[in-house]
Amino acid sequence: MNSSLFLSQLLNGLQLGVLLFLLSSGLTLIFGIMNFINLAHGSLYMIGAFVGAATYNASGSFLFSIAAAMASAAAVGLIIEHLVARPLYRYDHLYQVLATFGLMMFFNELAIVIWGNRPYFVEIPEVIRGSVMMFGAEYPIYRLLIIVVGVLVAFGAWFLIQRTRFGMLTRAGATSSSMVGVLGVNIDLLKKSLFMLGAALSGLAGTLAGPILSVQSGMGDPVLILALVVIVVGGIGSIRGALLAAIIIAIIDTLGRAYLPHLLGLVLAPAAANTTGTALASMLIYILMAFVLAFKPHGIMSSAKR
Amino acid sequence: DVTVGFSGVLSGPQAVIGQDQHDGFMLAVEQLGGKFGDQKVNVVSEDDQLKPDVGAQIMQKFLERDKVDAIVGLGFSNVLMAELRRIKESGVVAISTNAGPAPIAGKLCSNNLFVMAWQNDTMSEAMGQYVQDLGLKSAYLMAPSYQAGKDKLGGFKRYYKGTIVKEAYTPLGQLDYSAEISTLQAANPEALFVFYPGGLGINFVRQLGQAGLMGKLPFFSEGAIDSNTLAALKTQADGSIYGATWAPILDNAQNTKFVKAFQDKYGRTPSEYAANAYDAAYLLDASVRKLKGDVSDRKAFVATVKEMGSKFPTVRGKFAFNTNNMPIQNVYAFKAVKEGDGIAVKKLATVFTDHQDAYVGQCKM
Amino acid sequence: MFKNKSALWIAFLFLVLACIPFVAHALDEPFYVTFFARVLVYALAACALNVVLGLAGLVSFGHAMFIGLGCYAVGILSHYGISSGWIQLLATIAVCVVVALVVGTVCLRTSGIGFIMITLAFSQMFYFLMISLTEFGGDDGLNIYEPSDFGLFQLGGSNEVYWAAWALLLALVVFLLRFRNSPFGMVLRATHINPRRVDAFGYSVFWVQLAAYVLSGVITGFAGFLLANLTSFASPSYIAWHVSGELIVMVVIGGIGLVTGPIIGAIAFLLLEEILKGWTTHWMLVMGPVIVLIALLGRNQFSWLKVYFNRPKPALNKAELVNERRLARETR
Amino acid sequence: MLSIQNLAAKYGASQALFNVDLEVGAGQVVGLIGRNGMGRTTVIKCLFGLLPVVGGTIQFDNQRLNGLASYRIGRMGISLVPEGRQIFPTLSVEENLIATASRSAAHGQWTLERIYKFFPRLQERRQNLGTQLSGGEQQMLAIGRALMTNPRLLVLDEATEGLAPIVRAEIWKVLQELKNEGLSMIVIDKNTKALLRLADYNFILDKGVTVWRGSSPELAARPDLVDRYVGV
Amino acid sequence: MNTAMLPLALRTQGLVRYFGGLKATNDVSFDIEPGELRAIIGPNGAGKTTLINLLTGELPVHEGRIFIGQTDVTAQAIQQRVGLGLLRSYQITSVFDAFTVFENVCLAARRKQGVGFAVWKPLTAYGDVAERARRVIEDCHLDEVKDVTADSLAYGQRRQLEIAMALAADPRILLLDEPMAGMSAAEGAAAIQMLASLKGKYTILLVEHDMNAVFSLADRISVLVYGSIVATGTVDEIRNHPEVRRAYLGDDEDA
Ligand SMILES: Nc1ncnc2c1ncn2[C@@H]1O[C@H](COP(=O)(O)OP(=O)(O)OP(=O)(O)O)[C@@H](O)[C@H]1O
Ligand SMILES: Nc1ncnc2c1ncn2[C@@H]1O[C@H](COP(=O)(O)OP(=O)(O)OP(=O)(O)O)[C@@H](O)[C@H]1O
Ligand SMILES: CC(C)C[C@H](N)C(=O)O
Ligand SMILES: [Mg+2]
Ligand SMILES: [Mg+2]
Repeated sequence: MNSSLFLSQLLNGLQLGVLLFLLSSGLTLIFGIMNFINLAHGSLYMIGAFVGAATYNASGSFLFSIAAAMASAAAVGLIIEHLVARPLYRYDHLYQVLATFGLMMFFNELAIVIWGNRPYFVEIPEVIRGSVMMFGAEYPIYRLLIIVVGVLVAFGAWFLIQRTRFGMLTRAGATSSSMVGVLGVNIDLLKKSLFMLGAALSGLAGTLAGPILSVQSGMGDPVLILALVVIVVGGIGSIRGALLAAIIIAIIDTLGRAYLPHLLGLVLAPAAANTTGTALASMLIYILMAFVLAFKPHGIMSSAKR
Repeated sequence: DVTVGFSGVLSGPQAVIGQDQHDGFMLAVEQLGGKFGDQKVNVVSEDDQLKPDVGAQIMQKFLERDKVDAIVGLGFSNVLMAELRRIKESGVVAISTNAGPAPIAGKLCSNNLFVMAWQNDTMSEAMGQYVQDLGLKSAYLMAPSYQAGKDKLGGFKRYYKGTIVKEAYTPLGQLDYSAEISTLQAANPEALFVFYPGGLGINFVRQLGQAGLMGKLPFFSEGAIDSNTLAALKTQADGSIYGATWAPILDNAQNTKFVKAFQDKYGRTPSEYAANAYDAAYLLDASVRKLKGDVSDRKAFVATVKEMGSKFPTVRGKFAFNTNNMPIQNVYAFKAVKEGDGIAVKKLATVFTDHQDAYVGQCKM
Repeated sequence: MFKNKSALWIAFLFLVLACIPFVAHALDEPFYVTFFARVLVYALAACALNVVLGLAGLVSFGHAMFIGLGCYAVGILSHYGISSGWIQLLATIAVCVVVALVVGTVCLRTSGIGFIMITLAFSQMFYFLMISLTEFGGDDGLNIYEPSDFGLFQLGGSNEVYWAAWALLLALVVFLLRFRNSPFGMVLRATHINPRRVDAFGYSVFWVQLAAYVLSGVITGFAGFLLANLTSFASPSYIAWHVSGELIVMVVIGGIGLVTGPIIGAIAFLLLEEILKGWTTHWMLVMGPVIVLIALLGRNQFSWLKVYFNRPKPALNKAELVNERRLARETR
Repeated sequence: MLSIQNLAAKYGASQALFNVDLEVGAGQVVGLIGRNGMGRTTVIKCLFGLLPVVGGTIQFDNQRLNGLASYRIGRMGISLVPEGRQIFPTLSVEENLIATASRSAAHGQWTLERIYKFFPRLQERRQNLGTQLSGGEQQMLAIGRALMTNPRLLVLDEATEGLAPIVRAEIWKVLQELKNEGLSMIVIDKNTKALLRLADYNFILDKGVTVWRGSSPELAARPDLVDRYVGV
Repeated sequence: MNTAMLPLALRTQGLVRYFGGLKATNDVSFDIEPGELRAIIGPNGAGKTTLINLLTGELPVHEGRIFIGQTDVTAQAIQQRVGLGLLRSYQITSVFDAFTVFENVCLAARRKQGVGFAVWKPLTAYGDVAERARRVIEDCHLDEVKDVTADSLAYGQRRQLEIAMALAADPRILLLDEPMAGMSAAEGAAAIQMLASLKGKYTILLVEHDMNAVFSLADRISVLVYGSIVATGTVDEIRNHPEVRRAYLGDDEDA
């Protein structure tokens, strides 16, 4: 394994990490901050992807498609918040899991009804197509764009939650809703807006993922699980934690996939090494999560010290 | 009357495949005036949700409740495997129009289960042969790390004699292939062969293209390119070569009729899965005619189906059942090529004529 | 024991269930036996899940793992030609106990969402493991040729499985009915309400919960054992996270408080699924909202989940406890 | 300013309040007296719209509060130091104080500095999370938080609970100051003596009914009442 | 087992506990005789609750040692200490909200036998447990809410339940963290009487800001300031201790 390859693998890990964070960002707000487990996150992401794809193919304007996607995701988010989330905030996670599990089923099928069950065509806009040389390997410009957006979102979200009064109030509202109300703050409105923001971010992630990933019904499910892993490992309520976790997970996962079979090869027979290697690779992030939670039950950055 | 049970995945992300099979089959039934021979056909459709236990339950339902005379569709390999025992015991004619896992072609073959599609390795074998014929010295193989994936790469290696640079198995449900693609670039092989069905295929092809490898590195695939994924990939698929037993462009009367009718009715290009199911209907029709409409004797029905396998009008031009009830058919190499801003499929070569699968020897009936 | 209402209701429920096979055969619809056999198997699993979920409030999002363990205990043994039901049963118990002990020990270090996710993590690991084990068919699954053979009887067909499930379920329900209010059960429930106080009385939250988790795991394993025989097949897709999710759905549909809730839940869920499927291929379009409704209606079941203004709400106590536990650990 | 007339309230089936009257004039301090479980906190809950009112009316500045969302009530300038503290566990001490502080600097005499000057202990712990505070520190925080909203009517439900005597004394002093500044208050406290010294007017609650109302001197003159409804 | 066992001595040597930078407990050593009622007073945040958490084992000590009777329990887990009869009540009320008062107390009364694998007979059907529970419930004036679930009790009633549970668990050493907090004068007085009746039966460590209670109950008083004990003595000694007056009591007697 040569060093430049290793470097480019690190870069891959990094960008996957940022992508992961982007995919999780919506959930980080809704679940991490408001402490509402939203399994429908994947659906919002999917909606974003479809709307984005459709509008882009129709209008040809990338920015417009992004706006449209975020708007529609936010709109759906608002509906979900009003009909499902709001009545369940104060209740056990169990019911939130349940309700949003149902939503997930619903939206996946709805997508089939609306957009059919065939994958969708999405093109990367002219301007950001093509790739550059990095560490002796072609590197898609689009990926670099994603990294930029991801970092921006991370910083924006962190600032909003930790540095603004809006953030404080939403955090307070997550644990003591009625008390915040008594002190003269319209907590319902606050929660609604944060929920919509989270939804919009999921939508954004969906649109951006469109050109790299297959846009079709159910595309959200694997993303959902990944996002949950990221947030829990990062430490619920901590955005920096989520970003950190996303990157760590991604790098370990990437390097694992790239080198595990290789490394095992040193101790095992090649064939065995390859199979066990890939078997392990596919379990890696879950092993990682189990490890982290076992030793730091509240994630690498528990919200206590953000 | 003839009662046919159709079982496939009709909900969830993979519904694409089940839907195609269903549409293909129903189209044929419709063309046949709702009759096999002189017998009215009623079709019972079930959604196996891609769950083996549901699949098994559906078989029970078909046999005990709907008392079907024949079963078509039969979902993905894993579902089919779960349905296997009941099918075997029942002795009812069963025709798989999607999966042909190795065990069914070999040790577990049963005389009443016919595979109308392909043995799962077939197309990969063809690709292996084709890459071999092109005289490319080294190949790099990739597939998701699950049974089908391993079978497919096995198939490729069965016919490709050059050096295998690497067999990379990627975790199922992995979203991002940049790590693999970097390793691939570093390895710099003469050919790349992958098996990535459905959505996985789309992800991979897109990312390969964005890494700037499309067109630079000869790209051979299976599962990744079919009428459905092409609709999603369009020009992004330009230049990819894939193996298949059928394509809309195959030139024979039955196929032209099929493709046209399908496009008229459903407004999209049919896929292999649709074609297989369409064939299945015509096969049943031919068999029922032969039996003068009397399908009460299952043994006879089975025997007839097997016999008619080589005699019914197929969209593949030529078809027959092997001793293990697997297809004997031609396998082609196709290429997706840019046409304007659309994409078209070109036939490169007939890699195998009357191809047989590798497991036929293991099958005792 | 037939004194109270719930006991009567249970007797009624199981009588009805006992009639199903006869009715089915009378109507010459033996398929329904297969269907309800599957229902009862999931009911068994759901009831088992309810031991940790309902009593201890431990939301295990990975219980499908134990179904898988049961299935593969049968599958793998018969793969090597061992079809003795007793041995397979023993294996199931052994495996489930060991796995539950290990997994439980790790998972119970966390609480709340942490627990949900880490249980999920473990079942996912097992899922991917089975997928990549070609020896046992990988994701194509493993066929089981001879049914489990218990000497006097075989779990050959749907009927046998049905009755086995029925009996196990009855036993479990009767047991749980007593268990809930027994010292063990009370302490177990208490661990959900206020673990810190339970510890302060010298009961060990950890051990009580672990014991419950193991118990639950083993029983779920039985369900897997039966499922393997019912479908004569073992497959990774039995372990997929959706299955764990559906188990939770079943539990909640029926009502977490009730011992028989999960049974009703399983029946309702699978029956609804079956009916809707017959009605439209887009059945999930209806199923989804139904589940949402159930969640919205079911939410009030735990009185202690209600948050009273002038009561330090559980979440707050937990936060405090959690934070102290963390400190305790970090400063060790 | 505030007027509650024959108020009735239920917790599910069980009725906690039957007929409660309460009046607070501008600049007035009112003591709400009664034993445990007599319904004092419940009255407060109704006032802040946290418990549906099943009977009677609540008026603030001649505006009906019944059925208003609690945040609207809060914005009218009524603030609360709740029983059981109810501080925000996941916020730092400082955030607890500023999160809900009133934006209108109109009558903003209460600032971070002033709170810290008053509870130095809080300044020392300002970066800690709410849950990491000692019981008493939490109590101080709850008071500070309420003051930071610069209310016109301040409601204190057992505000001195769990505080060191010296701090308690301090708090009584502050309340006195506040009173002098013209802030209206409803005070619930077990220390009747101190309460009487502060309050102008008192209402005694027994089993959800206002059984007596009168000025502090009047009440001081009736030890039998205190004995009967509060205990030694 | 219905008769409480003999009280035990409680002794500590140089206890230290940090929270990050903060030294919440600073070299605390005291020696409580069997049957003594020792009050610990001190400003808010002085480390009283922390001290109790250290004694019960809910927080690990960083330095120093703890003795119950003759046994060094510093390294022991909560369960073992409870096994020796060390019970506590909480400052932040923590009862089992979903259970009735009776069930709550039964759960406590059962602690000696533990749960073992008692999975069949209902908890409340164990004669001795129920018996003991009833007695304690009477002592704590909770009879009329006996079958009410804890979450629908008024705050003061919850405080009483809090103590009842500690008593029901048949302690030999009782750690009471502000038992009077939230009780109105009447209940407070009642509670004081009750505790007085307990004096001598158990070794009691009482943390309380209610000076009536402290001065009328304590045998001796220790004053904790910034984590360290600044004074220990009889009621009168402490009451007139200038240091203590300044740092804690203030002059306003009845505040
Ligand atoms: N959440 C609740 N659900 C049911 N009943 C309740 C609830 N809260 C209080 N109660 C009942 O209502 C009555 C009044 O309770 P409240 O808390 O108002 O008393 P209080 O005067 O504040 O006493 P304390 O000094 O103990 O706080 C009590 O008898 C109590 O049992
Ligand atoms: N988990 C924690 N993390 C950080 N600091 C803590 C934690 N728990 C307590 N402290 C700090 O330790 C100090 C002592 O807390 P403790 O609760 O023992 O005070 P206390 O003597 O009980 O005060 P009070 O009389 O108000 O209850 C306080 O300053 C508190 O802020
Ligand atoms: C999509 C197809 C590649 C599925 C394959 N025939 C299988 O059943 O595994
Ligand atoms: Mg009160
Ligand atoms: Mg304290």
